[in-house]
Amino acid sequence: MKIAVIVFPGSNCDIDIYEALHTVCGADVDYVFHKQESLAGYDAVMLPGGFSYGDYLRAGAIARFAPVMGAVVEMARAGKPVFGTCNGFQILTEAGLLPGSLKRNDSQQFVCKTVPLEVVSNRTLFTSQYQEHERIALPIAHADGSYYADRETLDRLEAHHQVVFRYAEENPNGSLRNIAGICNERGNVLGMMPHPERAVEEILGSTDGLRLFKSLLANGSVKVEE
Amino acid sequence: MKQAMSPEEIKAKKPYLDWSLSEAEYDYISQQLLGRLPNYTETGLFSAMWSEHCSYKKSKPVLRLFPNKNARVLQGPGEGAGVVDIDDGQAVVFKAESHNHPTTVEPYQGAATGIGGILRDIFSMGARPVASLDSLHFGELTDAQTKMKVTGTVRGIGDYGNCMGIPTVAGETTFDPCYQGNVLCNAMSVGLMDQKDLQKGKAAGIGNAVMYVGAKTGRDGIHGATFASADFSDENATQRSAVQVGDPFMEKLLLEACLEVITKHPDWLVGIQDMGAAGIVSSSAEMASEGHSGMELDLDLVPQREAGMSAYEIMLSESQERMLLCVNKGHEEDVKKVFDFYDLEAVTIGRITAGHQYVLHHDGEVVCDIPVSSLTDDVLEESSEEQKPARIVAAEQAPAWQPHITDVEATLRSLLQQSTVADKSSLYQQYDSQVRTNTVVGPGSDAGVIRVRGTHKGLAMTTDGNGRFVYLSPKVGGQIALVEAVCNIIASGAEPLAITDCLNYGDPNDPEIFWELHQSVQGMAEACRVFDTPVISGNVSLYNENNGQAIHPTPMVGMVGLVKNLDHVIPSFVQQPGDRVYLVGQTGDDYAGSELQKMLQGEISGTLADFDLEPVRDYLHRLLKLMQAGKVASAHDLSEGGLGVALSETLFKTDLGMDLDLRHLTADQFFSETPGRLVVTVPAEFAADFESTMGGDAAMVGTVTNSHWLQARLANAEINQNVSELQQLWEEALPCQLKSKD
Amino acid sequence: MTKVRIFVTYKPSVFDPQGDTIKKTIHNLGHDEVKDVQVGKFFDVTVEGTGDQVDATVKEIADQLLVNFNMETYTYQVMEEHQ
Amino acid sequence: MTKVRIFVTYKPSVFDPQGDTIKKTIHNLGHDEVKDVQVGKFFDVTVEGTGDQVDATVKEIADQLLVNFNMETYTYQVMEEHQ
Ligand SMILES: Nc1ncnc2c1ncn2[C@@H]1O[C@H](COP(=O)(O)OP(=O)(O)O)[C@@H](O)[C@H]1O
Ligand SMILES: [Mg+2]
Repeated sequence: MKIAVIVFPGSNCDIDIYEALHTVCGADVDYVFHKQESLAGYDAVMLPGGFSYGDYLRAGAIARFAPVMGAVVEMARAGKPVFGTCNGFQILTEAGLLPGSLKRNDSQQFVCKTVPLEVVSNRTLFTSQYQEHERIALPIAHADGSYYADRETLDRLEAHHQVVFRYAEENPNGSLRNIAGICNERGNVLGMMPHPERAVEEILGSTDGLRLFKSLLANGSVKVEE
Repeated sequence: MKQAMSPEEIKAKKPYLDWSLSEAEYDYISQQLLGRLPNYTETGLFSAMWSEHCSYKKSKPVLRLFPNKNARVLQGPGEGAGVVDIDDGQAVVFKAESHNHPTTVEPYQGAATGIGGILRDIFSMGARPVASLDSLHFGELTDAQTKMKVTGTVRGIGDYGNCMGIPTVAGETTFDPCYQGNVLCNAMSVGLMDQKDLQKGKAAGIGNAVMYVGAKTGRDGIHGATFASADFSDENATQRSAVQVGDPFMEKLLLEACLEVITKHPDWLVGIQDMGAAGIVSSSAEMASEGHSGMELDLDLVPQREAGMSAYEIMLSESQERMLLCVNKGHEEDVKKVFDFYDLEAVTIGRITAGHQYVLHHDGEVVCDIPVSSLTDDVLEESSEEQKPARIVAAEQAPAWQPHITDVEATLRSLLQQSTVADKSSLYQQYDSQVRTNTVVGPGSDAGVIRVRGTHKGLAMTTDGNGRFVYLSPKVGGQIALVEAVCNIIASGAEPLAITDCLNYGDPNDPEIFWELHQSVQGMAEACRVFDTPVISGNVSLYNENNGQAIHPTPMVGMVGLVKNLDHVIPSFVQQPGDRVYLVGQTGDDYAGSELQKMLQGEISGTLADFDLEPVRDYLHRLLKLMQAGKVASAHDLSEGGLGVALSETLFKTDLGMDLDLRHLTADQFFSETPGRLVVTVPAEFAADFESTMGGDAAMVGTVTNSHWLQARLANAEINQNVSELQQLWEEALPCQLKSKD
Repeated sequence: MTKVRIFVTYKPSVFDPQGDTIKKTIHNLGHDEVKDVQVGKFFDVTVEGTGDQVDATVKEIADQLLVNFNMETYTYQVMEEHQ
Repeated sequence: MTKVRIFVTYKPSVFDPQGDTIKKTIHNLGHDEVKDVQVGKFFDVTVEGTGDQVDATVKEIADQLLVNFNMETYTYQVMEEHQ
C-alpha cells in the first residue's frame, strides 16, 4: 500500500504524519507537493495539519484550489482512503468532500492540549482497531476547530454513523454536538481536528493515535464500494 | 530620487539628532571617516548602523566580560546565532532577541515579528528551527491596557510560531509594576543542524552576486533600529510608525527555500544573512565587512511594494521576511529557480567589488559611496559613567526584612495565586508545543525537552530572569539568573551547554543604570565561567523606560542543555508513593526580592546575600550523575515562592501527596528564595546511593504518599492541605485576573 | 475600472463569538451605551470593466472563494466606477 | 438608537499579506480582470443616543479598542438612526 502525504505551502504537520506512517508503522509513504496534478499509484492520501496559504481568508479555503486537489477528489470518489487532520479536515470541508465547516473556536484562541475523546464509530477504514465508545486522548492544536453544520446536516451525520470522534469531557472549541471528527457516507473520507499522528510514541506521551494508522494499513488497499 | 536635503543643509539643520546620531558622531564621520560632509542617504545609514541596536557602542565594553568559548562552541557571538557541538556531527544553534519596544506599542505584531526575526537568525546559519521560547514581563494585571497587552502578545507569539510549525516549548511570564509602560518580550529560538551546513553572513569574491530574497520592501518600520534604541514616552506612542506586520506564511516558505539552497547546494552559496534591524544596509554592510569586500548595489532592482521610495527608505526599511544572499557568479538563475518553486522573489541587486567601498546607485545617481568599515567597524565606542545607586547604598545599611508568618497555610494559598507564581497554562496553551512531534517535555515543566530525531539524544531549554533580584543586588542577581537556568536544565536531566541572553535595561546614560548593567553582567559572566556555560549569542535592549521610569534591570538567560539519553529525562512532578523526598541545597533567610516580600509588603527591599557558586556547581553535577544513572524519579527547582510553592507544584496533576518533616525550617523559611535548590524524589531502593553521593547537600525530608494531601511539620507550624484545592487556586488565578469583569 | 466593496458576515443563525467578546470588552471600558456589536469582513476589489461585467465577476469570486455558504452570506456595493 | 458601521483597514503603507494571497488565488481562478484586493473588517455597532453623542462613542471605542493606529485607519458611516 502506497500513501501520499500532501504538502501545501504552509503545511507543517506533513512530517508528523509521514514519520508516524513511515518510521513508526513502516509504511510506504511519499510527500507529494501541491503542484502535482496526479496521484496515480497511490492507494491512500493524507492531508496534514498546518496553515496552508497562511489560512488567509478562511482555514483551508485557498488550499482547495491547489492543483493536486482534483486528484484528491478523484481518490475520494473512487472510494480510496482520504484522511485529513486539523487543517486537512478544514480543507476537506472547504472542498466539499465532507459536510459542514470549521469556525473559529468559541474562545477565539488557539488551543493546544490533550483532550479526551470518544470513538463513536469503528466502522471506518481508519478506526476499525478501536472499540466502539472507547475513550482515548489525543492532542488538539487549532484556532478554527468549532464544527458547524445546519441541523439537518447534523441529524443526517448521526443517522448515517458519520460522527466518528466526539469530545468526551469538555468541548474545547464550541463545536456542535461535540463533534471532533466525521466521515463521509461511504466511510472512506475521514476528517478530524485532533492529531492522532502526535500520539504514536510513548516518548511523546501517548500511543492512542497509533491504531488509526494501523487500521488504515491493515485495511490495506481496501476500496469502499458505493 | 532627489536627496531630501543637501549635505550643507544637513550640517546646518542637524536632522540626524532625531535619528539618535549625536553631533560628535556626525562631526567624526564627516571629518575623520569621510573627509567630506555625508549626504542625506549616507547620514541616514550612519544613524541606523551606529544606533545602539546595531553597533552596541555603549554595551560592548561590558559584553567583553562574558566568556564565549569552550571545547563545544563552534560559533560564538557575532553571527546570526551561536553554534554548539552536540556530537555525531550535529550542532545546536540558538539565540534570543528582544522586541520590547514594538511589543509595547503594538503587542500582537510586535511579538509576532519578534518571533519571525529570531527564526531568520537561526535558519540563516543553516539550521532548522526546532523550538521557540518566550520570556515575557508585564505590568500588574490591574488595568485593561495591561490585560490587552498580555492577550495581544501571547496571541502574536502563538500565531506566528504556530503558523511556522515550530513548537514553543518553554518560557516565563512575570508581572511587576515596573513593566507597566514598557513590556519585555524576549524570544529565543533553537535550531538543529549538521555541522557541515554551517553558514556565515559573509559576502566575498569579486563579481559574485548579492541576491535579495523574500518579501517586497515597503515603508514599514523605517528607523526601527533607532526606535528600539531610544526611550519611550507617551508622546512617542502617538507617532507610532515603526511597526511592521508579520507574514508567517511567507516566512515558512522562505525558511524552506533557504534551507534547500544551503543544505542541497552549498556550492552556489557564499554567505547568507537575514535582514533584521536596519534592513538592507545592516545585512549587506555586515556581510561585506565580514568578507573584507567592497559592494555595489542598485536600489532600483530591490523589489518594492510602494512607488517613490527614496534610497534612504529602501535601505532602512524593516519590512519582514527578507534575506540577503551572496551567490557565486553564474548560479544566480539556479538560486532563483529554487525560490520560484516556493513562489518567492529572488533578485540580484548588486555585486561584490574589489576594494572596500560601499556604493549605492538609485535613480541614475550614486547616493552613497563610503568605506564599508565606516558603517560597521569605526563606530565610536562610548565609555559610560557609572555610579552605585543611592537606593542600594541605603539598603546595605538597613536591617534585613523578616516576614514573621503566622498562618503558613493561608500564606501558601495566597502565594499560589500571585500572577507570577500562578499556572501559566492558559497562556502557553495558545502555543502549539507539539508540532513536528519531537516534544518530549512541553511547557509546564522546568525546561522544555526536544528529541533529536534519529538519535537517542535530546535538547533541554529554558529562559530565566528575575529583575527583582537584579534590582536589589545587580551582581548577585546576575549570578542567580544563571544559577536558576542551570537548575532548570539539570532538573530535567540535561547537562548545561551554553547560554544566550537578552540584556534588558533602562537608559544607559544614567550612571546608576549603567552600573546595574555592568555589575549584573559581571555576576552573570562569573557564573558562566563557574558552570562552563559560555555566552554564544545574545542581544542588548537599552532605554526600556516609560516617562522617565526605568524597568528593573532584567537580564534574561536562555540556556540549552544536552540530554545524552532520552530514557533519563526527569519529570518535574512526583512519580510513585513511597519515593523519598529530598531537599537539595541549603535554605537561608532570603526574603529580599522574594515573591513573599512582594505579596506582604507590596514592594521589594533589601539586598541579597552573597553566595558561593562552586559548591552549588559541585552538588548539581553530582545530582546530574545520579539522574543519568537512572536513580532519580523527579526533580523540580525552587524559584518564586520557595519550597512551599515548589512542593505544591510537584504534586499538581498527579493524584499523590507528601508527608514531610521540615522541622529544621521555620514557617518563614518555607517561602525563602535561597537560590540553587531543588526538590528531588528518589525511589526507596536508590535512597542509600543518593544519600552517600549527595552527603550534606541534600536532606531527606519525607516520602511521597498515596493520599492527595500536602502534609508537613515545620519548626513552628504545620501544614495540612488538600492538593486538589491548592491546584484549583493556582490554576484559576491567572485566567480570573486576565478576564475583564463581565 | 470599478471598485466594489463586498461584505461578508456570518448568517444570522450562526453564533459569532467575536462580536460577543468585543461587546463585553466595550462594556468593560465603560461604554454601556453600546447595545450590540456584530463583526464582519469586507473586500475592496478593483475590477476591470463596469456594470454587468463587474457584477458577474463579483458573483463568481464570492461564490467560489470569498464566501463559505455553509455559514456566511454576503452583500456588495459599488464604491467607484470609471469608464 | 443609532446603528453605525465602522470600517477598519490597514494604512496604505502597511503590507497586507491576506489581500495579496487572495488576489493571487483569484488570478489562479482565471479572474485576471481583478486588479486589486484589500481586506478589512467592519463592526456594526448599535449605540444608544444619536448625533454627536454617538460620534463621541464611536471615536472612543475605535481609539481604545477597535483600531490599531500603528497600522490601521478607520472610517464610519451611520446606517440607521432612530430618535
Ligand atoms: N510565556 C510562556 N511561554 C511558554 N511557557 C511558559 C511561559 N510562561 C511560563 N511558561 C511555562 O510555565 C512553567 C512555569 O514557569 P516558571 O515559573 O517561570 O518556571 P521556573 O520557575 O521553573 O523557571 C514553565 O514550564 C514554563 O516553561
Ligand atoms: Mg523550574
